[in-house]
Order: sequence, then structure tokens, then C-alpha cells
Amino acid sequence: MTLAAGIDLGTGAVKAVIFDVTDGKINWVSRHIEKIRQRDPHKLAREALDLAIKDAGAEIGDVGYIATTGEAESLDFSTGHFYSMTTHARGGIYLEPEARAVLDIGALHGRAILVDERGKVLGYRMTSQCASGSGQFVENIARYLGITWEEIGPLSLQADDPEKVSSICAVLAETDVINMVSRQISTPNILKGIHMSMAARLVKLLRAVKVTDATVLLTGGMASDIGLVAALNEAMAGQKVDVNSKSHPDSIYAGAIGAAIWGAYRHDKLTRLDELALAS
Amino acid sequence: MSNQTQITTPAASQEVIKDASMLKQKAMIADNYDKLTRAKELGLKVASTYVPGNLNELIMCFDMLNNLPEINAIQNGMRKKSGGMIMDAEKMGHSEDVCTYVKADIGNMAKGSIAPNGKPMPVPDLLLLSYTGCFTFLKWFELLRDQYGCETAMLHVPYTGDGIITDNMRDYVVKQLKEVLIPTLERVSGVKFDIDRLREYLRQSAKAEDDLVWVLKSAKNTPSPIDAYFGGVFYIGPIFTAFRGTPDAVEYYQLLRGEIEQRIAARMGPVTPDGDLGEEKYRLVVEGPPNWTSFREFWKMFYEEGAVVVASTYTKVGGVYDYDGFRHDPDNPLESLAEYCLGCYTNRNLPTRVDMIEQYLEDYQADGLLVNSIKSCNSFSAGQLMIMRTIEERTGKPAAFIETDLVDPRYFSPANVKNRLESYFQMIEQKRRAGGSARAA
Amino acid sequence: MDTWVKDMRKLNDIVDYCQTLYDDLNFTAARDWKAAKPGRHVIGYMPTYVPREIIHAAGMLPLGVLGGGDNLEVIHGDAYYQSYICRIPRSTIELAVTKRLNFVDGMLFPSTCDVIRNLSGIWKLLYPDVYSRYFDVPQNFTSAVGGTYYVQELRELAEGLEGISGTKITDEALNRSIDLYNKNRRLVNDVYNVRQVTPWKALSWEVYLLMRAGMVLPVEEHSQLMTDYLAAVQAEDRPKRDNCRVIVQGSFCEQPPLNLVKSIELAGCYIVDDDYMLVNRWLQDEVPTDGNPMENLADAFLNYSGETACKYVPEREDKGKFLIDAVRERRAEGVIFAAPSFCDPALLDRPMLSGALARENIPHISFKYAENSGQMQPIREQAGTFADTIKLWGEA
Amino acid sequence: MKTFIGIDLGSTTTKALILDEDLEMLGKGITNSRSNYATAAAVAKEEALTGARLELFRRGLGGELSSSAAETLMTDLELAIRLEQFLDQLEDLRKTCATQIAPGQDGVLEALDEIFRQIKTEAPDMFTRDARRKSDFFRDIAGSRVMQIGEAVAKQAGIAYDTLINLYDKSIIEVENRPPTSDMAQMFLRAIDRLTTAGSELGLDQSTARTVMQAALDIELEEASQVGTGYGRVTLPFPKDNIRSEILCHGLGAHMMYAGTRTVLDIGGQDTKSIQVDGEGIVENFQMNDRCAAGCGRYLGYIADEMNMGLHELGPLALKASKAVRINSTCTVFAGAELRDRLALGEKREDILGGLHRAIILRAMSIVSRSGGITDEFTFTGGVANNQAAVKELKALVKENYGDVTINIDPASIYTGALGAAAFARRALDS
Ligand SMILES: Nc1ncnc2c1ncn2[C@@H]1O[C@H](COP(=O)(O)OP(=O)(O)O)[C@@H](O)[C@H]1O
Ligand SMILES: Nc1ncnc2c1ncn2[C@@H]1O[C@H](COP(=O)(O)OP(=O)(O)O)[C@@H](O)[C@H]1O
Ligand code: SF4
Ligand code: SF4
Ligand code: SF4
Repeated sequence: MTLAAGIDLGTGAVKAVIFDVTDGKINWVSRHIEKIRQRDPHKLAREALDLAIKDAGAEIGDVGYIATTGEAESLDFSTGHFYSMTTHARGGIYLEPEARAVLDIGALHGRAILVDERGKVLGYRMTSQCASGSGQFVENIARYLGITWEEIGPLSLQADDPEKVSSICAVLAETDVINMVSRQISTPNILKGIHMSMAARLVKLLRAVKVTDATVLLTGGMASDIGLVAALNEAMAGQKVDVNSKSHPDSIYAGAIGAAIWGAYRHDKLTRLDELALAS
Repeated sequence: MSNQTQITTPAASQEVIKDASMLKQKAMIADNYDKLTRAKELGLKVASTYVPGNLNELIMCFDMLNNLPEINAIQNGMRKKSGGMIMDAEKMGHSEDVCTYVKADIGNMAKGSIAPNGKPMPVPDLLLLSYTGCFTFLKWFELLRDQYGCETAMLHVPYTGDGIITDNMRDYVVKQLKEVLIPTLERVSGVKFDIDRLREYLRQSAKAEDDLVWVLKSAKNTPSPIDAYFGGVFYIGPIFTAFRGTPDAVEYYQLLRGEIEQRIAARMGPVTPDGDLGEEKYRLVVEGPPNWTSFREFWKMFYEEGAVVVASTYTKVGGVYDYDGFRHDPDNPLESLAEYCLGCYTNRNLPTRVDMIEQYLEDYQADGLLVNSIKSCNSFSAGQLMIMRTIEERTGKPAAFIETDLVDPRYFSPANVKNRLESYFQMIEQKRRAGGSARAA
Repeated sequence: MDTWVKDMRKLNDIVDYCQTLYDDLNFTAARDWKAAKPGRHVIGYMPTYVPREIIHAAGMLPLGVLGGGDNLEVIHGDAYYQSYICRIPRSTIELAVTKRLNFVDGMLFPSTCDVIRNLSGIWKLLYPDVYSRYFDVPQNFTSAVGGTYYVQELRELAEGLEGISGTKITDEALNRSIDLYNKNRRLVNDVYNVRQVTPWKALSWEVYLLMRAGMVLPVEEHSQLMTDYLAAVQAEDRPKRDNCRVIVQGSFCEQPPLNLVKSIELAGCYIVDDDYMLVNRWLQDEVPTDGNPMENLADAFLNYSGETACKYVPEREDKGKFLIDAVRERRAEGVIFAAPSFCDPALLDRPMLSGALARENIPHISFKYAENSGQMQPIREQAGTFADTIKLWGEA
Repeated sequence: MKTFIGIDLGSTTTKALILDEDLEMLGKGITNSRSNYATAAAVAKEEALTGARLELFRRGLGGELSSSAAETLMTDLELAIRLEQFLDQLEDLRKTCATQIAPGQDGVLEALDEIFRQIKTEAPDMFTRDARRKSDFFRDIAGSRVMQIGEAVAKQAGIAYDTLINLYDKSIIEVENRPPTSDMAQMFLRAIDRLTTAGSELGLDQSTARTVMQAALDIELEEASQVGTGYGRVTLPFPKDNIRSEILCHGLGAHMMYAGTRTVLDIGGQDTKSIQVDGEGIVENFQMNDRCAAGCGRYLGYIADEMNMGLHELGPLALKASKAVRINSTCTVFAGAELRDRLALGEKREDILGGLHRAIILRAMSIVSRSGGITDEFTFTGGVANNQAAVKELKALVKENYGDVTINIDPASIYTGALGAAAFARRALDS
């Protein structure tokens, strides 16, 4: 049994998973997620790992490769590090083998990643400087509107006359939203407007990596926002981008999954190299 | 947003500006687009080139049509189509940071380059890269060449870094005309170059240029009969584009001059989209190109407050005729073409641009300077704050700074611009009340 | 001559010395050079290319001014530039108004783009009494047309410099200077070649600092420094990492922060070629040291200068060829386009170059930076993913 | 008596200020703009009117008290009234939260009541003379207490913390948008009663105090004219003639505070402006930040949120910085990311905060430079002038760049725009 751990240290949350990879068979054993909320991320990462290992009924010594991704290059207990897009691509293919592109929308940025069936990154695009299309922004607005994270999606779906958010900057967009509230625009219409403007930016990313005619898997925290998913599909239909975007209940783990799988792969390779060395 | 009232093209705005000259220009433009889009069936060759330093008279010598991508971008800006085109270009991999004229053009090309008359533009037979006053032109035509794969001829016009046209510069341009451009044009068109034909066109140009200068200078009257920025962009149309050197242009400027003479006699202010301007409250000099995507909204912020632009630098990008009296000269045809290219506004160094603006402020008795800084255009914008600062120091007149873009609607923030303009006008007003700089009656 | 150069053999010392020069926003080395002998003059120049040979032949020190980097607090510079203009002109202005350039006797503004072009005008308005020149180069590359024009431009430049020094620049002096710069270019190429072969020994950020030193040191000293570096680096034993090999493209004007150069390497990419400080390598071949030096310089410019976004490429097919050749010669596995934000030349060039690379199946990525970018995380992520992809899926 | 009102509808805060005919200030009020603009204006005005009554009371006291005793009394009076208002709103919040509880949520109401009981108990301590509050706004004070106490209460009661917080999130906007309803006169008299019995050492007997207060309350305040300014001024229900640009108002306001002012720097929530004025307070030149909101007051707001601190606490912590950390990006949105980046690198919170404050002021200094620099007296206004760390950096940078110029910072600098507006209102009467 080869156990590999994947840890995705994000800006919003820490995700840890344990995989068992034996004879090419990939098996997901356990998982743990923890929101960061102004705590020490490195400590949280370690805790998440320990909890996941415990759930797997194993000990740290059983884990052959601890792979990190996200903002975890300097974690001292990791065996190796893979960069986010590498891992989201692989994790995406694991969750949705049909996917040929992965759209990762996290707390601060969005990334569109073009992949092939083996999870190889063929191209990508990231949102630049301005951050109005990110989880953090939606979270702030939700707080301002007095609704919870879970309510965002369902409310957005109820919109009948969405109001566009024009600003490219999240700060100015916040003001836009404040103005909307004072103009008595309904909450669903505001949320839908935000989703639409985010969707427009994300579709732009997808087009920039030249995704056509494919299934796109949404990963990262925002993948669970059904309002955004709906807005994305509408935007793609509107722009005649012939893709089908899907979400997966475990989307938020995609990075950690990819890290674990690549970790197992490297572990295998390194062991073989070692054996070769011993044999000679 | 009310779309019905917007100006679509200079010509289509005739319900607003109904003068004969406007009708004439409309017909000229329509006719030109008609010719361009039917070039293939008419058996005419097309050269694409730029407004600053355009060699219209020379192009005409080879029976070729002149297509100007910048003008197409403006047209698309005014019809609110440029936004989508720019985004298309960005999706194709062009950076958010670069000049939006280029992106509007490239986005338009991807859509099949539809002319304002709804028909597709022909693929040009020649890209005439006259590189005057803007470095981006060079890249722009490299990009077009990459797409079209057609022949390209480059005319490098040196920048007048010391504020003067040196013999070396003039010789260099003339030599390129002789050894690169004319042979290429001959080859592409199959027409032999005839210098006398060029002389005749230049003679027509000079005539029209005289009248244009008269029109621009009419703004020295109080009240000014014209708006030299918002109206000005219409007045410069023919001379900046495919008409310089034609009898049509000569006729247009005569008509225009006549109309303005009447306005002066009647002590009338400029025409605006909402009719004649009421009281003239502020006289401004404007530096920088206008915003095309919200042209009318932008203009309204001025005329609503009684602000008239009496001189502008944008109306000099396609040739500076008033400041030091340049005219196309039939007696020195190639040299005068070279000097024309070298003397366009954005090819002049910053100190000269400052001198020009200073002189405008004085000659036109303006209350102050307004800088419209364009995100896209480094050629204009890099250094405008220095221009503003120097002008304030030298003249003591107040200046203001706003930021928009030519054809990217995302960079026109009406509330922001209005806020600054209002503050500026209130500031001028407050100063006047305080008895400081009383306006000349 | 300067004895300290001879004593300096250790790699650390060389790199530390370069770092000190790099960090010094007061240009102390150049100030000291000028103060050492009465009558010395310093001529500043901006990227990308000026013929330093002529400045040298006038007995002057050419001083490369490449902005303020990430350690300069820019206050007044922002008063001259809108937010959508790149950073190098504003930090250069900051250097000037904070009197850090007050010992410079003249400034040259090459024809890189409209921003630098207009900066020349700002300089004239701010410092009407200091010699400054917009230095134009031809975009027509035939000797009879562009060449004639350029030779005259070079002469006018020489006359301008003579006006400052009061002495004539002789052909002999100019040929001597050309010789020194030929040697300097050879050494620069040697350093690049060593890095190409053993990138784990000659680390990119060290090479970067070494080339930067050439912006502020007299050419003779810079050549000596490179000779020493070459010797020291061969002796060095450094671990070879499992990195991929890339070329960095688009950083020819505003410079990336040093951390960016380091981050690319940290994220798993060895840089085997770049276009930082092009002036060091602008002329691709030796310039003859006999005959008419002005014509020789012009000739070299017309026929043997590298391709960059600031230069017109007359033939469509040739666009990007220079880069593709470099990929082949340097055995690079990919290209990183790293351009300054708001840099029209680099960013407008990019789609054409990336198109050319795509046709050749050469992997590439692109991002933007500013000379004072503080956050390296997105850069590491992109470069890292690129390296991951090449490593996990590369041909090997 | 005739009064003149200036209202500054800012992007983050709304300020109201009342002047009398002699341009003497009667009262001022402030609230956060994060709600309906009209309500914000009404709330601020209400507070300014409260202040005006207090001022009239002070004037009415005349020589009854020594000046130091009068000062003490006024401070206490103001605090007492603030406390009354706070308790009013707290009760409103409790009721509103209670209505939000979904059916079947056992124990939530009890937990809620417990939280509010605790806040109510500690409230008097928040309004003593030397108490340090996180903010002056009900939203912030109540919010931070609900969260802190809520955490403990939730744990004890075995209820999800999120459930309780969601109730608060949903209710606060509603409560904030309801202008105070209580009877002002009664509140004043109640407060004066309380203070004069307890503080007999003031040497003011209760009946005199009551008479003076009653007299102050009886004066009719006629609203002669009102001028609006600020970001939201176009949404104000005033005729166009009664609206002035914030540039003019800040210029005039600063001139009224310090007649020698030639340069005014205003850092507000979303914009930074530098204004040059002449000896009459007339604007000669101004520059503002561009569309990017980087480096303005909201930036500090994001940072405070990120660090889970109150706005008032940022400055004091930054002042403890012992080393300069260079922060180059002032993008508001990425401020949090940069902060985490630095914390991960092992930098200390106070040092990073120091760097962030410097970054903001550097940006402001650029705008000052753009408007023509500083020649003579310099006045710093806007909300950020309340932040001591920002002020410290500013003073240092002004000195470095412009030498020894006089720097004015009024404790009430956030009201500068409203003051200018009120002065314009006064002028309108003359012309
Ligand atoms: N159940 C959830 N609770 C809270 N936030 C969530 C949840 N699901 C998704 N999110 C959103 O996802 C973001 C975190 O997404 P993630 O992909 O983990 O980002 P990162 O990798 O940058 O941390 C949060 O900022 C939040 O907006
Ligand atoms: N007491 C305070 N301590 C520190 N900062 C404050 C304080 N009050 C306000 N601020 C700052 O001032 C900003 C609001 O300034 P203000 O001038 O009211 O802006 P606006 O007019 O745009 O609403 C806030 O974002 C905050 O950063
Ligand atoms: S940079 Fe300016 S002059 Fe050049 S193409 Fe763009 S808009 Fe035109
Ligand atoms: S960085 Fe680019 S845009 Fe800026 S000055 Fe240099 S070449 Fe020009
Ligand atoms: S516009 Fe907004 S998001 Fe963009 S850089 Fe500025 S503050 Fe940041």
C-alpha cells in the first residue's frame, strides 16, 4: 500500500486528503477541510494533515509522499511541492474524467486551465490585479447584504431583473452595491448581477485559453455556488462558447487531490530509481 | 441608457447639425465607404494608412483608395460597438494594457471588418505604415501584416526631439518617399508616378487648409461661433482623411466658412446636439483626444454648463496648420509632404506642445486648460501632467485633468468625469467672483 | 589600474559587489569616478540602446539609468505620470527630482517607445540647461537611406558631447572605444554561454547583477569583473536541480525586481537567455576597428542588431525568428514572456511572438510585472506550473 | 434662531454640521453611509441637532459654572446621551434579531437574550470618559461585542456560532436604517437629572440646570438654508443650487479652520484629494486619485477586517512598529493577501501595519505633489486624519519633502467638508 497525502493551502481554507495508490489504482481514503479565518495557516495545515491521517487509520510514517500545493512551498514537513494549476488540472480530471478544462475559482483569484485527458496542463489564464470576481468579494457583499454563504446561490437563482455591476474594482463595486441597496434593488437581483459580472470575466478567461466544445469542471470554493454556476452557463450560451460547465461536490478538494496523485506518481518513480540504484 | 439620441456617425447626426456643410460631409463619407467596400468590383486598389502623417495626395496619384483603421475604430466607438471588439481582441490574447484603437481594429477584423455601411471592407492591397508621432503604429501594422499577409511599406518619420525639423530628418523622409514608397506604390497599383498630378492635389489641399484655419480661428470671437473640440472633430474630418487634395474638401470648407461667417454676424454660439448654445460661460482649451464611446454624454457635460472649447490640440493630430502656418506646397511636393509628416502634433516635442497650448490660451482668451488624458494613448498622455503643470505656472490660469479612453467604454466613468468637470467649472466661477481673473467681456 | 579588481577573486565578493552597485540609488560609483579627475563627465542613458562607444570616446562615462527598482519610494514621479503608464519613467523622474542624478552632465533617451520619447521632453522642460537628446535610430535598414540618416544622427550626438567636453572625438579614439566594447560584448556572451551550459552554476540573478554592473561601471572595469566572475564560477561547485530551461522575453526596458528573477528560478526554471539590459548585447557581431568608425557603428546597427519590440521587422516571415533561433541555440524548453505592465511595445509584440512559438510547438507563458512588484506568489505559481508541466510531461 | 446646515455625504461616512448666523458651530453629527443615503443624512442631521441643543445649553449656562467644570459637565452629558441612544438601538437590535429566528431553533432566543443582557450590563463602562471604543458607530460597537460574547454563549448553549452571527448580520442593516425614535427632550432632561444629582460637586443645582436646559430646548432652530456635498451629493433631495462640489467645500472648510491654509489634503473612504487654496479659501487647483481606490480609507477598513481589529485600533498598533517593512502595493483588495504573505514571511503585525500606513501616505503625497506641492500652511482633513500612524508618516514625509511647514490637523477634521458646505449655506443667505 502506498499512501500519499495532498495538502492544498489556500488563502481561504486548508484542504488535506489521503490517497492510496496501489498498482495504478487510485483510491481516496480520507479528507479534511478547515477555514483559515485569521489563524496561522501553517499550523492549520499540519492539523489538517494529522486529522486526515487519523481518519485514514494510519500513522504519519505510513505516508510515502506528502505533496503540497497552493501557498505551501515553505511547509517543512512536505516531501515535494506542485503548483496549483498542475494539481487542479489533475484533481479536476480525477473528479470529472470528461473535463478538458478546469475553472478554479478561489478566495482571491480565478484560473482557467486547459487540460488533456491525462491531466496535463496545456494552457492557462489567471485573473490579473483586480479582484472583483473572487470569493472574497462575494463573501463581503453577502455579509453586507445580511445573508449567509449558503443562501447566495439559491437567492441568485430567484433574480428576475439582475442589476449589472459595472466597476472592475471590488472596492468600487461595493459602492455600486450600496447604491443598489439604496435604490431598493432586490437582493436576488444584486447577487445575480454580481454573478453575471464574475461569469463574464471567467468566460473571458476560458476563451483566452481557447476552450471550445468541452466539459469544464469548476473547482475551488466558488464551485459550490449554484448561482455562479448558472450565470456561467448562461454567459457561455450567450457568448456561443460551446462548453458545459459542471461542478462536483468535492470540487473544493481538487487541488489537494491532484497533489496527492502527483505525489504518489513521484513516489513511485523515486522508489524505482532507488531500486535501480540498489540493484546496480 | 438612451440609445436613440446618440450621435452615430458624424454624418448621421444631421438631425442635430443640419447645416449644408454637414450634409456635404455626410455624402462624402458615405460615398467613400461605398467605394471602399466595392473596391474589388470597381477594380480599385486600397491602401491602409494612419491619420497622422497620412499621404492622401500621394495615394491618390496611384488611383488608390485610402482606408484609415483609426477612423474605423472611431466609427465603431461612436456606434458603441468598439467595446465588444476590444474584448474580442483581449480574448484573442491581446493585453488589457495596450492601445484600444489597435484592439478595436483587430476585434473588428475578427468580425469580418464591417464598414459603417454594413458591407465588409476589402483586404488592403498595401499597408502604408507611415510611422508618425506614435510608436504604437509600428506594432499595429506589424499585427495587421501578420493577419492579412499583404505587402507593407514603411515610412519612418523621425521625432522632432529638439523641436525643430532638421535637414537630416527631411532628407531621410524624402529619400524614403522616393526610394521606398513611390516604387512600392507604383508596383502595387500599376500606375506610374506623375509629380504634376501630386502638385495639383497639393494645391487643392492648401486651399482647403486655408479655410480650415480660418474656421478654427473664428473661435477667437466672443461668443465663439464654434466648439473647437466637440464640433472641431467634425470640421477636421475631411482634411484628416481621404479627402485632402480633393475638390470635395475645398468645397466643404467653403460651405463651412460661409455658415460660420453667418453665425459670427448673428453673434451666435456653437451648435450643440441640443441646438444652439445659450450663454457662453467658460472658454476652454482642451488637450487630448475625446472619448468616442460616450461622445454625446461627454459633450453634454460641457454645453450644459455653458462651457465652450475655443481651441484644442486633438484637431492638430492630422496636421498643424494654424500654429506655424504650414501648408502643403505644390512647388516643393515631396519636401512639403515630409514636412507635413514631421510637423503633426504628436510628432512635436513636449516643449513645443506647451508653447502651442500657452499661445492658444492667450490668443483665444480662454479661462483655462482641460486635459483629457486617454488611457490608451501614450503618445498623447505620457507627459500631459507635465504640460499641465508648466501651463499653470506660465499662465496662472487654472487647469484640470480628467481621464477617459478613446474607444474603450470601460474607462469612461461618467460620474467621475462629471464630478471633476463640475468642480473645475465651480472653481473658475469662484475665482471670477473673487474678482481674481475677471473674464474679458 | 584599480587594484581592488585584481584582488577580487571570490564569487561571493563579486556578487556582493554587484549587489552593492545595484542597491545604490545614489550612483556612488559613477559619482566617485567623476570626482576622481577634474573635467570628467557622465552621460546618462535609458534603455534600450545607445552607442556607448561614442560617449566613451569622448572620455565620458556612460551611465545606464534603469529606473528606481523596488526600493525607491516614488512620490514626485507619480505627479508626472498617470497610473496607466509603466513605472520606469516615474521612478526615473523621482531619481532626478530627488537630486540623485544631479551629477549627470547629459541624458540620452533612445527611441524605445513614446513614453521614453516624451520623457525626453519632460527633461527639457525640467532641466533646460542640461544637455539632453532624444536619440533616434532608423527603422529603415538600407545603408543608403537609413544608414545615411543614422550616420548623421551619430555625428550630431558626437557634436553634442563635444560641446560638453570641449574636445573633439577623433576617429582613433572612437576605434579604440569600439575595440573595448567589442571585448566587453565577447565577455558578456561568454557569461551567457557559461550559464547556458551550466545554469546551476551561473545563477540567473547573479548574472543579472553582473550585467547590471555594466550599467554603472567603466567598460574596462566591467570587463575585468566578468573575467573574474567567469573564473570564479567555473571553480564553484553547486548542486544541479531538476529545473527546466527557459528564455525570458519582454523585459528589455523597465526591469523586473530582483526577487522576480529569483522567483522564476526558485519555481523550477533555469533562465538560459533573456533580454534584460540589451544594450550589452545589442550589436551581435564585432564592429570593425578600422576605417570610418561612425559608418561602422551604423553598419553594425543596420545589419547585426538583435530583434526587439522597439525595432521594426521588415519582413513578415522574420518576425519571431530571432527568438526561435535563440530557443534552439540555447536548448531552451520554453519561453516566459515577462513584460512590464502597460508596456505597449512588449505587450503588442507578444501575440505575434507567441504565435510564432506556437507554430514551432515551443511552450510559453506570459505575465506582467512592475519594477516594484511586491507579491511574487502569482509569479511563482505561473512559472512553477510551467516548470511542473515541462517536467511531468516533457519529451524526456 | 437661524441655522445653516452642511451635509457631506461621503462614500463611507455621512457628516452633518450646523452653524449659526455668526458662523459659530452649533453641532455636528456623523454616521456610516453604508445604508440608504437619505437615511444616513437624516441620522447625521439628527445627531447634529442633538449637538446643537447641547451647545445651546452650554451657552445658556453662561457664567454659572467655572469653565473647567462646564467642560466636565458637557463631556459627561454627551456621554450620557450617547449611552441612552446606544441602549435604545441595542434594544431595537435585540427585538429585530428575535424576529429573525426560524421556527424550531431551540435555545436560540435564550442565547440571544443572554448576549444582549451581557452587552447591556457592560454598556455604561463603554461610555465613560476614558473608555476606548472600537469605533463610534453603533454597527461596529454592537457588532464586535455580539461576535465576541456570542462565541462564548454559543459554546455554552451548544448552538452553532454561525447561527447567531447570521441573525445579527440580517438585522443590523434594518436597525441602522431606522432613525432614532426616542424623544430628545425627555432624554436630555433625564440625563441632566442624573448628572446633577450624582455630580453635586459641580456646584450646579438641579433646578437651575433644568431651567437652562429647558430654555435651550425651547429655542426654535430655523433651518435657513442647507447645502450638500460629497460623493453622494447628487442623490440628495436638494435643488442643484444647494449642492457644491466637495473640492470647494473642503477648501473653504479648511480655510475656516485655519485661515493660513494653502494646501489641503483630504483622505476619505474612496478618494484622496489635494487642494490648493488662496488666502480667501478659494480653490486654485486640485488633484484627485484616479478611478482606482487604492490607498484610500477603505483600504484601512479591509486591513482592519482582515486583522479582526477596529479601525480605531490600527493606528495605535502601527505606531509600535520597530522596523520599516516596505509595502509597494496599495491595492485595497489585495491588501489582505499581501498581509498574509508578509505574516507568512515572519514579519510582525505592527511592522507590516507601519509599512501599510506609509504606503497610503506615500500615495497621498504623490497626489499632493501632482497638485503643486506644499508651499505654506498645510491642513490634513478627512477620516484618515484621525489615524495617528497615518499622521505620523505624513508629518515625516512632509518634512522630508517640503521642509518645516506648519501642519494643521483638527480633531474634527472629518467634518471639514460639512463645515465648508454649511458656510456656503450661510453665504447663500447673503447673495
Ligand atoms: N462552505 C463554505 N463556507 C465558506 N466559504 C466557502 C464555502 N464554500 C466555498 N466558499 C468560498 O470559497 C472560498 C475559498 O475557496 P478555495 O478554493 O478554498 O480558495 P483558496 O484555495 O484560495 O483558499 C472562500 O473565500 C469562500 O468564498
Ligand atoms: N476614528 C478613526 N480612526 C481611524 N480612522 C478613521 C477614523 N474615522 C474614520 N477613519 C478613516 O476614515 C475613512 C473615512 O473617511 P471620510 O473622510 O469619512 O470618507 P468619506 O468622506 O469618503 O466617507 C475610513 O475609511 C477610515 O479609514
Ligand atoms: S497610441 Fe495613441 S496615437 Fe498611437 S495608435 Fe493608439 S491612440 Fe493612436
Ligand atoms: S517599459 Fe515599455 S512602455 Fe515603459 S518606457 Fe519602457 S518600453 Fe516604454
Ligand atoms: S482598482 Fe481596485 S482592485 Fe484594482 S488595483 Fe485599484 S483598488 Fe485594487
